[in-house]
Amino acid sequence: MKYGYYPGCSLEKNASAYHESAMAVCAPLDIQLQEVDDWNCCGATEYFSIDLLPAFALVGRNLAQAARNKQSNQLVAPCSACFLNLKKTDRYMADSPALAEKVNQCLAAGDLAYEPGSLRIRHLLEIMVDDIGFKTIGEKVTRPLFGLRVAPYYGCMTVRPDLGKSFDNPEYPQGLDKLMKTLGAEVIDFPLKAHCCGGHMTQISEEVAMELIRRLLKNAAENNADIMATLCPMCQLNMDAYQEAVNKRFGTDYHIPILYFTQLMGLALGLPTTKLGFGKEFIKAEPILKKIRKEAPRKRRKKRLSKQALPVPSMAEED
Amino acid sequence: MVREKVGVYICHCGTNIASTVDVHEVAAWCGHQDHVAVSRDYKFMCSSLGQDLIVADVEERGLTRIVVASCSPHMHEKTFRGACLRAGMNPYYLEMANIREHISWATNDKAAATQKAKALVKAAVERVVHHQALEPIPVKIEPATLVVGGGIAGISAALELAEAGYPVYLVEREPSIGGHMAQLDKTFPTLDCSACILTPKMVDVAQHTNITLLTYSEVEQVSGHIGNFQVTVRKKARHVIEDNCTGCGICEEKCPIKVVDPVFEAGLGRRKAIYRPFPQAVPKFPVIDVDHCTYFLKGKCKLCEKVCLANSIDFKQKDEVLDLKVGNIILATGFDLFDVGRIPHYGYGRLANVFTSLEFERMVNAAGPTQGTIVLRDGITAPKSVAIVHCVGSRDKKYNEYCSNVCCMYSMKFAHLVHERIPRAEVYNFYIDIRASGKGYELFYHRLLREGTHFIRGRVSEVTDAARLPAEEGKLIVQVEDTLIGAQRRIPVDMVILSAGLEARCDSQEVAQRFGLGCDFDGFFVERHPKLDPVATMTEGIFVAGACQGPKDVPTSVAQGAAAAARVIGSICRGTLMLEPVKARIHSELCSGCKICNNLCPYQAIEYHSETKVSEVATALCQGCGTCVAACPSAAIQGAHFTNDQVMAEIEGILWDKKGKEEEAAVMA
Amino acid sequence: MNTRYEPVIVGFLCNWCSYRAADLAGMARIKYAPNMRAIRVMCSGRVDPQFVLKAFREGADGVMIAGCHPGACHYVEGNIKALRRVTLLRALLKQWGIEPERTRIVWASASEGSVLADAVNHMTEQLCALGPLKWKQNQCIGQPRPLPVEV
Amino acid sequence: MITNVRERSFFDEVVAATPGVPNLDSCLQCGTCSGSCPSAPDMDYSPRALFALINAGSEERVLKSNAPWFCVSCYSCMVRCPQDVHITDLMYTLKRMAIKNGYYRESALPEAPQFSETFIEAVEKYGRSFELGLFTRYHLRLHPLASFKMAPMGLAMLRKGRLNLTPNKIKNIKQLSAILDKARSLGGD
Repeated sequence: MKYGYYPGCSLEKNASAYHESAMAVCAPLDIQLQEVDDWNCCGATEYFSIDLLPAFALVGRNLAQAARNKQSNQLVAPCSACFLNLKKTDRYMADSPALAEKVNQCLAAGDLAYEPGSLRIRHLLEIMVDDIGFKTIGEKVTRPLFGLRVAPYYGCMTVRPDLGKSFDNPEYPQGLDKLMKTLGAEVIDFPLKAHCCGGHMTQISEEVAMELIRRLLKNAAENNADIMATLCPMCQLNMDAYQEAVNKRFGTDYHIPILYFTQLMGLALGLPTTKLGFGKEFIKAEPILKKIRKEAPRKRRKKRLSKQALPVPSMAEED
Repeated sequence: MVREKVGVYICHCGTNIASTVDVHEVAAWCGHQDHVAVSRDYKFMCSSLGQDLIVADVEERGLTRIVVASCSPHMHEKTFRGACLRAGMNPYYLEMANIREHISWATNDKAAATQKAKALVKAAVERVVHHQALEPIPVKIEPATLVVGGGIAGISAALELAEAGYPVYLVEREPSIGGHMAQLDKTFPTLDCSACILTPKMVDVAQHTNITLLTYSEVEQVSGHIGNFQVTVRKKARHVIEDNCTGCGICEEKCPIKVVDPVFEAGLGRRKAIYRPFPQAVPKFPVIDVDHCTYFLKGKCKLCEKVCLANSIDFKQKDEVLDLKVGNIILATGFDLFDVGRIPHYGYGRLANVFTSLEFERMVNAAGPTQGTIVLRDGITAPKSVAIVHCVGSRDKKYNEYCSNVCCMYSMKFAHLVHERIPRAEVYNFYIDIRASGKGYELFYHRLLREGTHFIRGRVSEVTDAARLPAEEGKLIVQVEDTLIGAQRRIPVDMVILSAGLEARCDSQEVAQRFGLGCDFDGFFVERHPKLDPVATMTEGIFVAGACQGPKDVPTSVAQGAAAAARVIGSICRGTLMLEPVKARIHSELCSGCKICNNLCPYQAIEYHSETKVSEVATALCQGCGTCVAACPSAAIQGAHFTNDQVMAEIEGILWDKKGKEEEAAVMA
Repeated sequence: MNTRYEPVIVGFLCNWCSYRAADLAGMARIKYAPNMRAIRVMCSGRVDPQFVLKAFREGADGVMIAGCHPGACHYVEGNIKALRRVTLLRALLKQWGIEPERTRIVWASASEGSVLADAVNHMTEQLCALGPLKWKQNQCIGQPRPLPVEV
Repeated sequence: MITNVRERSFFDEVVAATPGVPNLDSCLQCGTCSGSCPSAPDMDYSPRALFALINAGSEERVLKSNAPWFCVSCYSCMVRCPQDVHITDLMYTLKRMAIKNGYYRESALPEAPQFSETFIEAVEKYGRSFELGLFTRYHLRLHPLASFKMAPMGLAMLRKGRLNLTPNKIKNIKQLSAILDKARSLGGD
């Protein structure tokens, strides 16, 4: 399957592990990512704070460039902020003809045009979950992640806001959980899986950011997670690069490697770690990966309820 | 055509119409129009003075047709037809122009409003000269009534009717009547025991000779019309012979299969595979749950049959289909509780000690799974702190935008019950607004304030087990903005109760269609008028009562049940009812016998006579939709009061200011 | 006199749903374009194609037929019959030079005052954009010919 | 609709400067947004309180508030809001208005806009973001001392190969500039 691909600035260097591993896993899954020609920054969360129309125009240029790809009308973004900016601009232009016209006036200054709705903006995780599917991925798994306890971490902008309809539940998403289970990992029920990592607050108010990062690490550690799987460069950076700072500040001792979900997919698909960008993380993943077992762990028996215990409701499976 | 003398009356409706439509101008202009003999405007046409104006003009000026331009015909057509009748005129010589709802209330543009008013009045004048004298059609009212739903609203309606001496069929889907009220422990604000006030009424229903109780039954089909409905009811097989069963309960006691009861116990308790929902169930006969009974699943067991001394177990029993004839129908089908799992950040299903309100009702019920003790999911530990979350699924555009009406009050009742049973427990109520508008409700709120309940104004953002501070470890944390101090708070508690809203029954659309009713956007049945006719529906002879019409509490449901019964009794007492003579008729001399109309009629009211080679409408079956009239290729079918002549004239009138312009435009272009 | 072109829409509203929706729009004081003039019929299924032709002949710029939602018709499925007729009729009208947008079918239940109001606003805008009826120029086959006269 | 009952002009301005229909007029003051906000404890006014102030026409207090600058764009408020108020979008609007009116300087978080500005300077110049440049310029500009604290982190990033020493530039930067110039000339709203 062919898709347009918008890597975004982070994946060029800071999150190159994400880019490398994404490329590596796409090949065996028959996903062809065609990079948008001469794309520019999406403006992250910053441009909208300064100037509205230029912010839309900035994203508009990317959409216009991407729409020139005649082989696919789908545009994949692995970075959550990029994904949201692309999706939001397309959606707001579609909802407001006046805005669409203005953005197109701007684009015309660069001999470009974009018709809202002509691209379908998708996140890389969404492609894996909805297009490729757990069944296909499961069949390709050669080195299951048995024994590895993974905290699936979605962060914010992939599932929120649910502009019309998000591809997963905006409060309690399931896609990454199921994907990790497909890889053989043991997935913890991570209560903070869609809570905020602090975003750019690390730069603006360290105090705020550190507390947000601490909460996530604490909660993951309490649930005995070995590693955390992320799908956003910002989340990865904050929790990885600042983990030591958090330990210092709060007197804690967290050592939770923060990996991109594509890195874990690559591992399970039997790809060499050298092709998956391992080694760039601050909290070393290597020691933890030794925990991976050859055998599937025995299923724990459900605890029998005591005689007095009341029936426990179960969460409805969303399908 | 004889020249008709039309009287036109433009109503000001106080300032409702007059402030937007230039009523004097319309009346003056109208005076110069064809057919119009009298044209007046008046403050309130619906007042007796206004009506007298019509009567006097008919008598003095010999008017033959009347046009009233005022509100919607749905509001006052009856009123003005009455005036015509008093003036000695056939009431169908009246036509109304709706210049209030459709004009003055819908625009602020005075010029456009006045222009549109002229068009509607002109249309009415042109139409009314083609009106024909019609006579209402009398129908006999069958004295039996069908009540659907055996909750408190249905029970009230059934008892009122039965007491008045009329036969009632009470149909209930579940094995017992009682509805949601039977699940409750206490009722707000007086805290009387729900069972104590409800069960005597349930027994009355069972014993009343005028009531035929059909539980574990559902209405499958309804046809006919007011006075004469034919209803098909499926009585599902109980697998228990009611004539033999003494209700001793030994079968239930010995049955080896125990399953969670999602209906009566709201998932908090269990029942057997042969069961009565609760000990005071009416009727007292159990039913076999064939989805769980070992005999039905595996072909053996039959323990119940062995222990039953009255030989009342019948594994081969089949569903029974009954045909009923009733004159009126009361729907009291109740509500469903909002599914709190739809809000994942409140943790229901993930966090064991988050409960729904109905689970908590069962928990505090002395006859419930915990015999009334308030405990956590482990069944042993009493909570030291309880959070009650208001507005779960209510007042939210994503779920239900309306206020569910009863949650504030039952939440406060819960708070009181916690205080009563666990004296030192801390109880928090998280609310947006406290709505305590019923009789005695506000006082109950004040009482709770004095009992020490913490009221925190803020809609709960999330319920989580992710602790941040040591004090939060092992607790459920309720995160909320305390809007009165403007600060975010995290309150650790042992138990969370989600005060779920009330929703229309999941199948309310289907039911509405079966009975020919409308549903509002939220799925509740639509009443005829929200203020003046709250229990009648758009369909004559079908009434609604209780929460199927919108969320409501016990007193209001009881009142509505009684009100619906009173309306039905009124129609039974009259014995006959006059129906609108809006019916189709086929002129046999014009009919070509093509039979196109035969299959179009949704009521199979048109029959083809092969001897005469023409079709004929059975007036009793015709409902007057006019579909056949529109389809007849030889214009042989006439729809009374909506004839082609009348509608064509109306179209001409309504476009009086456009005719000719179109040619102009064509020339210009 | 108003210089703006104000189209007139003849609205055939069914007695049970859409006429009441219009009543409700008024009761809720929803303000919408005053361009629709309503004629009450018992059911949208009563709308004879002749009525629509007649309205255009008398100078209407557009015709709106409004009924209950599919599945919610007071007379089982009169609205579906109306839908079938209108679909055919629009195709025919096109041949006489009357743009299909000028004939619209709308579903509005008795509780959907705003739906009806929105539909009227929308159609008014559309008709403003189309301008006055120019069916003589727009005819797509042969010489101009008058609209068929009623039977 | 304009009513005479309360001062609406500031309210209207805020709404007009927000893309789409932000539904601010539907706010119930229930506090779901502020309860959900990860940085609410650090804000001088909670988002809900800000909306009440906007409604009251309290322009200065709103635009001097640090709340919008603490917004991390997590959108939790927005998906939970029972009235579908576009809270995050409104926060962006307030940031833009505060910059335009210069009020942000008096807020408790005056450096926040400069972070955004430094970020977009690079974007406008190169077409891509430039993290090393961003961190050094931003921190040198505002906290020359703190940049020493940040330095080890930067070095570690460099060592890990996660930081570019020179910015990446897009090929057709002229085209991008033309587009952005046009956008600025058409006005932000």
